This record gives sequence, structure tokens and C-alpha cells, in this order.
Amino acid sequence: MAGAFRLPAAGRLDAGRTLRFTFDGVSHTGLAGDTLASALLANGVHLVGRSFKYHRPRGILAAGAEEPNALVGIHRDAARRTPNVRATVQELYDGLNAVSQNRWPSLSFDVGALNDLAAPFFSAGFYYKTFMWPRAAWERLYEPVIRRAAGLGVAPDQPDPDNYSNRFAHCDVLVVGAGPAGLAAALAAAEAGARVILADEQPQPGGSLRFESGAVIDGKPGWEWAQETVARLAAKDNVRILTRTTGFGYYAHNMVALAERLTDHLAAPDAQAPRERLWQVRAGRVVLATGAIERHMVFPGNDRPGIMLAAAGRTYLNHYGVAVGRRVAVYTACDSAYAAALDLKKQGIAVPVLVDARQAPQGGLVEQAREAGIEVLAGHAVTGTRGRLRLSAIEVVPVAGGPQRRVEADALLTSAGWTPAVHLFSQSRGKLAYDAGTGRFLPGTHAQNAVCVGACNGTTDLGMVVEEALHAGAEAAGQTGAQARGATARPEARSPEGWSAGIAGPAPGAEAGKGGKAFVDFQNDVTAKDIAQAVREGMRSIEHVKRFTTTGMATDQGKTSNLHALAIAARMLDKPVPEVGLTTFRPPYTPVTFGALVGHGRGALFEPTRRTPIHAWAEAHGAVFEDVGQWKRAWYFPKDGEDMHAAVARECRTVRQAAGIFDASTLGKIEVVGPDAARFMELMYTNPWARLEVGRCRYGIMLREDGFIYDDGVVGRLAEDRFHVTTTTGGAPRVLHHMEDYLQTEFPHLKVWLTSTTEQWAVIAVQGPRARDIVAPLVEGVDLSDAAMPHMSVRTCRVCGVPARLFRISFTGERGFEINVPADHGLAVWEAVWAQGERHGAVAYGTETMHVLRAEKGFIIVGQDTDGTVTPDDAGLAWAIGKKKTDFVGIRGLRRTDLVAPGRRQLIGLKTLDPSIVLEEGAQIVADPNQKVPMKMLGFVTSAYWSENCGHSIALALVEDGRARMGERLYVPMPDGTIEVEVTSTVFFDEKGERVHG
Amino acid sequence: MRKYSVFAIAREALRGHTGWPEQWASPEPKKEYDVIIVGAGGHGLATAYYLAKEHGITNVAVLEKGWLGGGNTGRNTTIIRSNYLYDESAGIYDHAVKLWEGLSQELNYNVMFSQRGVMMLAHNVHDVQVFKRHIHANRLNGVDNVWLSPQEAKEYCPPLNISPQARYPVMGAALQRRGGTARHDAVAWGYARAASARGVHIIQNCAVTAIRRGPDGAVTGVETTRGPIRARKIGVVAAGHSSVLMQMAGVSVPLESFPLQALVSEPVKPVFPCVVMSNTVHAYISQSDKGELVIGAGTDQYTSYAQAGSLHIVQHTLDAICEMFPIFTRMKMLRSWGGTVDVTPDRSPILAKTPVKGLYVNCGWGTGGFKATPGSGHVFAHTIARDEPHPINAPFTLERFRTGRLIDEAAAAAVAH
Amino acid sequence: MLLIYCPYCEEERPELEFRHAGEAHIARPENIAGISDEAFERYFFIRSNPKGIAYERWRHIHGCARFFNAARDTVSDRFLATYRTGEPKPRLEGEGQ
Amino acid sequence: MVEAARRTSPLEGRAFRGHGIVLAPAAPASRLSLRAAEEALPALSKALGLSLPRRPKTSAAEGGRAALWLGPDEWLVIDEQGADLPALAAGVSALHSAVDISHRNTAILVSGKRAEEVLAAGCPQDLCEARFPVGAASRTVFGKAEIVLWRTGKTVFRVECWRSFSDYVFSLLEKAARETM
Repeated sequence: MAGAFRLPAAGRLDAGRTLRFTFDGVSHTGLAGDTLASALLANGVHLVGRSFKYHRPRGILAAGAEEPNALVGIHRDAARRTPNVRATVQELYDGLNAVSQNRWPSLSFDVGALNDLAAPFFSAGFYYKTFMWPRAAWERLYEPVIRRAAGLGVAPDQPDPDNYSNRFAHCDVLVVGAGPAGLAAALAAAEAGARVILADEQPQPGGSLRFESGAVIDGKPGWEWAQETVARLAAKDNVRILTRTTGFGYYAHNMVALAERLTDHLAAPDAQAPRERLWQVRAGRVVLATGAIERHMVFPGNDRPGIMLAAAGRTYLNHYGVAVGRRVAVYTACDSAYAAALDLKKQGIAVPVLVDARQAPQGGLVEQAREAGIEVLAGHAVTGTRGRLRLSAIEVVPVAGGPQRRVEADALLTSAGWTPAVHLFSQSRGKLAYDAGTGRFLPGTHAQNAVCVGACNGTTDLGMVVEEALHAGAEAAGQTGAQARGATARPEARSPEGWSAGIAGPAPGAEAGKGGKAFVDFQNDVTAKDIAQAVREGMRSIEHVKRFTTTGMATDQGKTSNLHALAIAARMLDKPVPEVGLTTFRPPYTPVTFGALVGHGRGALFEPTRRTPIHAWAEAHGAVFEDVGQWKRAWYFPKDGEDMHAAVARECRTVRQAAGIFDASTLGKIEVVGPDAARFMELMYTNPWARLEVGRCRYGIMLREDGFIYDDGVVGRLAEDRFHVTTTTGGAPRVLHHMEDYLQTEFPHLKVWLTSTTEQWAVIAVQGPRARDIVAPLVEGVDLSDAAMPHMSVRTCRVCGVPARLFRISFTGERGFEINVPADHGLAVWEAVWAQGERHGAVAYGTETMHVLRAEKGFIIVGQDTDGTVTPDDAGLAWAIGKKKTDFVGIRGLRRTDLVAPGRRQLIGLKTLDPSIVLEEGAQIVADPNQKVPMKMLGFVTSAYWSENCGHSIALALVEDGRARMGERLYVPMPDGTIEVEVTSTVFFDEKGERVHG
Repeated sequence: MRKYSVFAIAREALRGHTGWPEQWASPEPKKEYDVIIVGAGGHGLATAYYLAKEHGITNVAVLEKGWLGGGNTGRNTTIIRSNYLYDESAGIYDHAVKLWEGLSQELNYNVMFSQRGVMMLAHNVHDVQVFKRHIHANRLNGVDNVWLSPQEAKEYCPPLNISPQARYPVMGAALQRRGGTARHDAVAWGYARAASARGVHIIQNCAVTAIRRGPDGAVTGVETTRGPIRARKIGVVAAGHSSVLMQMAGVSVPLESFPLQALVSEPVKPVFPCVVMSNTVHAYISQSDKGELVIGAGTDQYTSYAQAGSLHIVQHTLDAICEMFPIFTRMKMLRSWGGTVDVTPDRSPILAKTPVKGLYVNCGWGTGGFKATPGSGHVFAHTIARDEPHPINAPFTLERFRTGRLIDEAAAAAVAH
Repeated sequence: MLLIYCPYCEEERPELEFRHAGEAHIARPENIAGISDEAFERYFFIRSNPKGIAYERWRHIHGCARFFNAARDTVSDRFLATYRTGEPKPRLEGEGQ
Repeated sequence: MVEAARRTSPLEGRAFRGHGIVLAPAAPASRLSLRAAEEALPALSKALGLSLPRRPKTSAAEGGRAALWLGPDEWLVIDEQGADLPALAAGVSALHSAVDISHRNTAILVSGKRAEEVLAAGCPQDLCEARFPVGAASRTVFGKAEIVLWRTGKTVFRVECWRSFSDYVFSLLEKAARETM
């Protein structure tokens, strides 16, 4: 027998399939199909956790996702430790290892429980009123202590080795919840031919039929009907059934997010199998069949282990075959708990008393209970409980007053009524309506294409539930125009139980008892008195009450407690419940693993890593890479023993002495084609384009409409109606988007089309005095002489036998070529160029050398030497603005008052007086280094390098009125001393610019 | 105002905490006030408090359409820092940090300001350049901000993944040690209590439906859902709803309102000692006193007042969080929510007089307004009381969009928060 | 994630395929070079940012790549209409509420 | 004269075969990004030897050549035999833009009875046969990459993407394919 409290004649589990598990190191035996909670209860273990604030001993309250108390850590292995797992949801597997949380040194003896003795001090919001003196003590003393005391479980300390997954899904009808209502709705929708997804959080659908022993549907016991219906649905190809799947978020436009748990119930999951999967379902219509959640009774001492919800006790009995005690008392304010008492009695468990807060309960179940010999104490209250780590007795008094009676009991089932689970409905932005008659918030006006059925809709009679659900399912399918397939079932249902009635707030007669704290929110230790105190302190909105007391903010998000808190506040304020407000429900319905939300997006799949066709060669030749946007670019190519500085110095030197080869494939490329191509270019760039000859290139500057530099690049004209535009690496997508924006919405009359060709071409830059010698043997059909193909020209030709676009351009100031070949040929052409290069003493160089060489020539890098607040004139590029142009994007922005005012920061060069000092990029520049803080800063260093070719450091900087300061001495105050600099031209090497022409 | 202290708590403990007075009064609105503040968020309440305390103007009403502190004050991720690039920004945010440092004592309300340090991660060469520019500018402005190597960053925040194999390896970090977090609700409540004690009327569930102007164009009062209220000076501090309110006075503003989401995990024992922000992968995270990981997501791409955003925005943020902190994949999202943030074209606020006499506006804080709360309220009170800006908020004009004198933190730094 | 009807693809597509592109019906001034600072400010910076029906631009960037316009209620995020670039604002029921 | 440089496909050597799913790089093909207004369609159709589709989310295929509707004035033309597509378009005088993108894109063939479901790991469109029938083609997203998805058979899809995204796209497909549902 798996546990002393397992009943041989009860439950649906197979007694032959035993599983071993441990809790806090103690071994126990459970059955396949158990949850951790049912298995613990079967072994007589009720004490499973400690509360957040007072560290009070806590047991199992519920049998499902609403559980506030029974949170444990599940330790599968060192890297798979999951904190705050609800024992009521965790399915048992062989070898499961669970540990209790928030206690030290042990669960039964927890030093933190001293807090309980000091409880009078720890009233709601006490921390706002103290810990302020002395000032420094908050951070040094009080806060660390509070933090250590707070928190529940322990976060994992190793990376998670498990997989997670994502699926997008679409359906005509999504049914959330597979209790009687959800099953009936899904059945009707499926038989009407709709594409149906049915999701349920339990491993087996059935919902309330798990415990509702008297239910009969289609002439069969409810549970049996549920399993048959599931099988019938599963056989259809238009239905997908997702079990262990929680609908946790209802988003805009009928997107519902589901979290499916795939391996947490398995003893030895397949390593490839995802642990959880996120389903993002777009549904035509959503049927919410999310049921209702039972509320506990609020009375003094209501948190002792052994006290649980009536339906939970019944679930453990009827489904798991577990008795939650030997003598189980019941305390209720509604009918459904009577059924629990009857079921217990039928299994031979003593029910010493059934306490009903109502004065004169009536009806079939009440009569049956009396007939079964259960002592029903109507109009009574439980005013206290006894027992240290487990309930031993309850104290009962008449509501009207009278002698107290003590009843021995090792468990107490309570029910204050049922709260419709309107969470998803509310998330869908539907408006809730308060039904004063039954004291419930029910779905009111829908905001999306959804319908609520069953208990979440406030329907409590099983017959009506099924009828309403069948209708909703058929109607949902009808909306989508589905064609009926197969016979249509119209099962009838009945159950002796009713779920109506109940109370919110403290039980009558139990409010002022001396029997201890009456908890509203168990996990966060919020009592009825705390709520009352918050209201007294001026908290009039339920949101204030919540935040001040933290009620409803624990991991269960107040599923069993919110209505109680609201009722107490309403009573205190003497206002109707809806006027105090109801917190808007936000996703998720129950906590969702980060991993499920991340899905596949981890590690290599976190974001695409873009590599050029030449990447493999660079890797094989020892390149160090840098991230530029999503691209990996070769940064530098260290040889044996070289550090970055040495490698870059060598690369820089060699390019200017011989040649260098550089992978420029990541540069953005856009082909601009059409008879109006030049007109379009005139509008998008500051430069004039109309007269650019075919075969020639021009450096272009693109502005935003506000006049600031947006991008730059060399543009070649391939034909009258065709331009080959290049952009910065990072700018490629946004430049194309920006161009398309203007083309489609502002200049749609222009006959021109834009095509991204960034990845069509591999680009190999060959730069340096020997560049032509290297390139020449590989090129067919082009005269490469300076006269025939001068600097800033482009030719279509063949290189290494493949079609190519050959540019004579230079970002280094040396004679240079950029070979564009179709990308699949890039690697082979690179290797051919490299082979030629080696003969001429060339190096392969990376982005760092590219940066140094261009800085030696004063060429800017957009995004480094400009920052979104720099105009062409600021950057010394006023020459690139077509003076006669009457329109281009940015023309007006450029002329705004502040953009033409004196004192703007202008790009200049800086030389350090000590030539060996390399400034730090981002360092600030001042005129007077001895002024007091805050200092007046004139500008900052945008680029700074050691220039091997100049023999001194170089820098570019944006400095207030910079161009008027040539030769001026300025200062760069650093933490360890001030660096003196001189303002210079931005060109440091080959000032006359002769080398580029050969 | 009855003083809060450990002795007061002990006294109350003896009588079951039944003797605490209301933290703030809930009076019926009067017909007229000297100043009306529209919006009882942190900024609005702070403005009212400083009007009363620093300028002796106590005949003030703070009108709130919902419950006080219920907008972005109660929905943000509570990050406080001042390591902004431009002198103007550093000025106002550091003014705020200095006020934060004594705020609990000033208000006699523990706002739990915790200078746990705010660390901003650099993931590429460009980030390094940008952060160093900040660090140097901050140092010369007297604002603390230091550079950390990846190893130093890991020591400061042990869960951080600094593996060079990460998709975007950490190349270093900028750390402002004086930065940190505070308890957002306590800020609103503390200011509300202190302002109320000085005579300010806080009127909740009172939506402004119109702003009235006299024949000379100057404001004369407001219409509300609780009747008309007169005032010669009106300060609009309505965050995401600023456009709507300013339209009531006929003033167009350069604002757009976007949904911004945040989330918390289930509470766990202390595991995360500071605040970490990453702009490249876009996420920010800290751990609250309760033990929840508090995580800020990005804005949705479209304007909205729905106070709700899309799941994929949250997913992107968690992608980044789990990439930077791979130990958190098994943690669970407990709660997520949305706010409506008002964003200006240069991502800097507007704290200024308006073309309408008697109308003042404090808006455009985007995703980062919480940190400025005390400083913003302090200088806005000055602006209203003196009818001229305090030197600290003088640059944050409405006119700057006409002249081009923007304070473009976003463009300059690609840093939003 | 919104579901957006693309007037070019003639069906609803998930938001992941789209990019929002700001307020609609703000035409770039014909003679932009000659307008005042105030007019430039109105064109480039001032936005109506309505709480209610917003006219806005979207681009089906990962679909047909077209820009188009939409009318959307910024309180409910419900789309009232989407229409092609260049078409006038549609007349909507309930507008102005 | 040098020997014509060899081709290296970005997905060389990649393949996956699992339960109900096969992933394979497509053979190199020539591709054209074709842009044209309505008036030019007859001439272009004639030159290309197929009827350029005019309905959204459709394609036209003829022999080893296909034209996929991507936008109201945009087609992706694919020729599996590697025909010189720009040359064919060059002969058309009607207004259009033809840009060779043979190497910009690469393609992955996703086939098997799980193809739809594996693609649903990253593609948010409804891919059921009723909504995305054989012949349907659309630019869309797959995870964090843009793709062009073309259903060439009941259980066969061609996924076109830019070459530098192909590693990501293939890896994500493979990750999804390895999961048993």
C-alpha cells in the first residue's frame, strides 16, 4: 500500500504501480498518477512549507493550480533545480526529490518562526514606517536582513540544460479547460467540422468530474463520460488535444498563449524532448471553460496543516484514493462541501461535525448528510483551531453566541463558495459584472470573439453547464462556416450538487475570535485585520489595499483570497463591492517558466549570427572577430604571439607599404533601378547625382529630415537608370526602409525600384600601392590603368572567371579596388586574391586596421564620429551638399536656428603632445583643466588610435567651434592626469591625397 | 502628521494597529484652488509637496482620475540613476538622486531607496565607446560612473554570463554605484501623506474633462467628473495622457504614447545584488526586497492607451535575460503588466511653461520617469510658483523642437533608460 | 501580437510581419525648403497622439513590403480599417466618440 | 586566364532526416528580383515563359521555373536550371527592374508529413492547406529571420532566405524537427 492513508476502495490509481520519492530526504512511496501532494497526503504528510512572513507551518490547501502553501523545490539534478513548484500540480515520478523551502534549519523546527511571535510588530506595511534611522542602516543592516528573510525558494545556480519549444497554431475554436463544459463545447465544435484546439492544465481532462462523484452525463458516471469523450475527440483529425497545458494569457486579437509541460512528470525524459512548449494560438473564437475556484473560510487559526478546501479533500479521496485524515470535520457556507462530507463518510472516514455558517441550510445534500448521520451544526462558526504542526481540534461556537465546543479532528475541509475563474476573460479586456445576488464577478461584456461557459460563466447546474457548452461549441463552429462532419452528440447531464451560495470575507461569528490570525492570503500572511488596517490608513481602492498589504500578490496571485480581501475592504468602507474595485487580471494565469517564453531563442538561436562567405577563411587564419549588429566581422589577424596592438600595427604598416586585403562583404548594398533613379537619388542624398557619369562613383551622405547625418557610402552608377548604392554595415536595413518610406509615400510618382543586394555580392577590398598588381591577373576585360579606370570608378567585368563589379575606390587613402563577386564565389575569389597578394607581400586585415587607416585620412565612420546630432557641416562635409539643390531629405531641418548657430561642435583632429599617448574614445575635452566640477566640456574624442604610419597617436574629436581652433592647446582630463592635445586637421597622412591616384 | 517610527509601531502593536490615522485625507473638492495639479503620480504629488513646502503654496489640489500612484509610478521597474550624457540630463537626474538620498527621512516614510548600483553592459566596440563617453562626461560633471572589466562586472553581479562564447559577449560595463532602486508605491504614498499633512487636497476618482481658459487666454480652471474647479495655475503631470490633456487647452505637443511592459518572477532568496541594464540585447533586471526578479521589457511599436502589450515583446526581453543570465531559465514569470509611456522625439522630458498663461506641463519622461520623481517635482514646483523655470529645467522647453536645440540622449547614446 | 489586415495581401497577417511607421496623413510639405521653423516643427515633431481613433501607417515589411494606412482605436487596439497609401481617410462609424 | 572560381553554398553539408521530416539545402538556382507595374506583365511573362501571378500569396510554375508573388509589383523568379534570368528580362522594353539575386538567397527544402508543424515553430502564419495551399507563396518570418515560404507540394515547402541567415534558419528548423510532438 502506497501510504497509510491510501484507501483500497477509493480512487482511480493503479495500486500496483508504485513509485518512490523523497521529501526533505525522507523516502516515501506513491502511485503512478499521484501528484506530489496526493502522495504526501497518502503518507500522512501534511506539513510541507513555511509561510512568507511569519514562517508559520503550512499544509496543502488545494488540489490544483490555486495552491498558495505547498510550494517545494524539485531537484532533478544539480542543474535542474526548480524552486516554488506547487506540490498539487507536480506529478509524481519515480525518484522524485522534493525539498521544502523558506525554513532553517528544518521544516518542523524553523527559527524564522520567531517572526510569528513578533507578529504584532509586523503589521501591514510596517516597513514603510521604520528602518529609517540611522540613515545608512537601511542599506547596511535592515534591507539585507529583510531580503534574506524574504523570497521563497532558491534560484538555480547553474545554466539550465533543458530544451524549450515554441509553436504557432491556428484554429477556428480554441477551448480552454476540459471539464464538462470544455469537453462538451469541444465536442460540439468538432462535430460541426471546426478546427478545434482543446487545452487543459491537468494530465487527464475531466475538470470537476475528478471529484464530483454524483455527476452523470449521457447516462454514464461523469468521469467515464469525460474519458470517452476525450478518446472520441482525439480520433478526429480536426481536433488537437493539449493536456498539461495551461492557457495563461489572452492577448489582443484573439491570441491566446498556452504553456504545455512535457517532461516534468517523467522519471527519465528524452534529452531532445523540450521541457515545456509555448503555444501561441490564434483562434477564430475562444470558448473559455475555465471553471471556478473554491474559496477557503476565513476564521482564526485557519492556516494549520490539515485544513484544506473541501473539493480538494474530495479530489484526494475520489481521484487519488487518499484520506486526508482519520477524523475530518467540515466547515462551510455552501452546499458543495456537504458532498465532500458524504463521500468521506461513504469511505468509512469519521466526519465528527459539519459546521455551516448559514442559519438554515436546506436542500437534498443537507438532508442526505443528516440522514447519513453527520452532525450538522447550522449557524455555527469555527473560532479557533489547535495543533502545532498539524490540526488536532477545532473550536466551534454558535454564531448567535453560546458555549464553545471543542471537536477533535485531524483535518478540516472548508468551503466559502466558488469564485468563477474569470482571469482569461478579464485578460481579454472583457468587462466583469458583479452579481450582487450571488456575490460573484461574472463575465459581462466581451471585448473579443469569445464566449464563457460553465462554472466560469456562473452556471452551476451540471445539466445547464453541458447544454450551454454544447450550444456555444456549435455556435462557435458555425461562425467559422465549418461543415458538419459525423453525428452530433447531445448528451444530457445531471448532478445532485449545486455550487451556488457562499460568503466572502470572514465567516459570521468567527471575525473576532481569540483563536489566532484569520488568514485571507496564506502565502503572504495577510490576515483580515491587515486588510482592515489598510482601509483605516486611507487605502480606499482595492489596488491600494493590495499593494499595502501584499494580499493577492503571492505566487498564487490570490486565486482563493482576492474576493475575501475585497469583501473585507468593502465592508470597512461601507460600499458595494464593485465600487471598491476589482484588480484587473493580467497574464499569466499561473506562473510560466522563462524557458517556455524564450522557447528556441537560446544560445546559437538567441539571434541569427550572420557570417560572410569569407568567414571560414578568416577563422582558419586566426582572425579575432567583433560583433557589428548581427554580423561577425574579422577584427584583426594576430600572428603567433601578437597582441591586438602589434597585429594592427603590422597590418596598418603593410597596407601602406605593400597592400592589404579586406572582407567588406557586410557593407549594405541597394540597387536603385528605373528611369527616375537619379531623381530619386537627388532626393535621398545631399549630393548631386544627375551628372554623375556612368562608370563613375561618388561618396554620398544621407540625412534624416531633421538634418542630421543618417548614413553614408559610395555609390556607383552602372547605367543611366541603375545605381549601386552602398551603406554602412549596421545601417543597411534601416536605410532601405527609409528609402522605401519616401519612395512609396512621398515620391510615388518616381519610376524607380529598390532591391537589397547586400548578400548577392561578396566584397573583397584590395588596398595599397600593390593593389593593382594583385588584382590585375584575375580581371578580364577591363583596362586597369589610372587613366582608363581612375579613382572613383566602377566597371562590370569578370574576375576569376565569374561576373563581377569592380570598383576603384579607397577607404584607406591608398590606391584601392573593391571586387564584388556573386557570394557563392566569394571564398574562391578571396583565395585567388590572397594567393596573388602573398606574392606582393600583402596582409589580410580586419576592421580595426580599416578604422585606423581611414582615421589617418580623416574619413568619418557614421555612428562613431557622428552620433545622430551631427550635421554634414559639423562633420566637415559641407562640400557634399549640392548647393543648387532645392530639395533633398533634410534640407529644411538643416536650416533650423540651432543647426546654423555658432558654437556647434565640429569634427577636428587631435594630436597628443606626448605622441605615445593614445587618447580614449569618449574622453572629454576642456579648455581649462583646472576649473571646478562641473566642468565646461567643449567636446569629446570620437576616434583615437596609435598610428603606426604616422609614428604618433591620432584622434578625431567633435569640439565646439573646432575648426576655428586649429593649433589651439586643449586638455583631456583623465582620472589619472590631464593629457594635453593640439587641435589639427582631420587628415594625418598624405595630406595632399596623392597616393589614392597611384 | 503623526510621526512614523519604531516606537509608534510598538505602541500600535499593543492595540492591534487600530490607532493609525489615515495616511492622506480624501476631501471633497473645493470650488477653487491656487494651483491644480492634474495627475497624482509620483511627479504630481511631489510637485504638490514642494509647492507647499518650498513655496508656501498649500491651497493646492491634485486631481487623479483613478487611484493615486496607479499610473506609471506603480508600474515601473523602479530604477534610479543619473549617469546621463548631456549636462542638462545629468543636471536634472542628479538633482533627483541627491533628493532620493534623504527622501525617507524628509518624508518620514521609508521609500526603501537602495543604492545597489546600476550596471550597464557593453556588448560591442560601439557600446564601449558610448559608455566611456558617458563615464568621462559624468566624471567632469561630478556624477559617479565607472568602467568595469568583464571580470569586475561578474564580481559585482555573480549571475552574469561573461563567457566569450556568448552571442554578444560582455566587453565591460559602466557602473553607477549611487544608482539603485526604490519602492515605487512608497514614493507615491510618502509624498501623498506629506503633501496632505501640509494641506494639499488629493482628490482621487476625479477625471479632468476640460481645461477652461478666460478671455485673455489664461487658464481659469478645469471641468471634472466631480464638477468644475477653478484655478489660475494648472500643472499637467499626466504621463501617457499628457497629449489628451494638453489638447483640452489647445496645445499640441510632440508626444507619442506607447505601451511599455514589465514583469516579475516568483520570489526567490537573494540571488541578484544590483541593477543590470543592457541596451544591445534590450533588457533590465533587478531583484526586489520581496525576492522577485523585476524585469523591464521594451515598448510595443504602436501607440496605445490600452495599458497592455504583446507577448512577443516580453519574449524578446526574456530571451535577452536568459542569454545574459542562463541560470534564470527555470525561473517563472509571476506577473506582467503594461503602462502607457509618453515619448518625445529626443527622449528627454518637457518641463516647462506653455504658450497658455497659467498652464505648465511636465511630461515626456518616456520609459525613465520614476528615477526623476523628486527632482522633477522639485523644479516643476519652482516653475509653477515663480512662473519661470528653475535653472535645472530651463533647457527642457517645448520650443526646443522648433529651434533644434534637442537634448538627444537617444541619438547620442542609444541608451533609453 | 496584433492581427493586421494588409490591404495589398488582402488577408490578416500576424504583427510580426509588420512595422509601425507613425502617424498617417502627414504629408511632407511641397516646398519644404521654404517653410517656417514652426511649420517644420508641426510637420516633423507634433503628433496628435489621440486616445481613440488613430490614423497610422504600417509597413508589411516582412510581407508585401508595402506601406499602408490604418485606423485603429488606441484604447482597445481594435482596427477599424486598413487602406492603401494615397487613399483618403475612410469614414468610420463612431468616430469622434 | 584563370579558372572560373568554384561555388561554395552557405549550407554545404547540412542535412537532417527525422521522423516525418526531411531538411535539405536546395540545389543552387538562379533568381531574379523582378519589379514591374501592371502594364509590363504581359511582356515580362512572355519573356520568362510563365504567367506572372497577380493574386497575393500565389505562384506560377512552368518546368523548373517559378514566379512567386511577393508584393503588388514584386516577384521572386526562381530557375532551378540556372538560366540567365537577367538576360531574359533585359530583352523586355516595358518598364521594370530586374536584379540578379541568385546568390543573395539560398533555399532549404522542408518535406515530410511534419513539415507544416516544424515550420510552425517559427512561422506565425496559418499554414494549413486550406489557408496555405499547394502553390501558395509568401514573404514572412521564421523565428528572428525573414523568409519566403513556398508550398510546392502537400507536404513539401521551399524556404528561401538570405544566405547569412541560412545557418540560423536551418538550425531552428532542425531544432524543431528533433522534437517529437
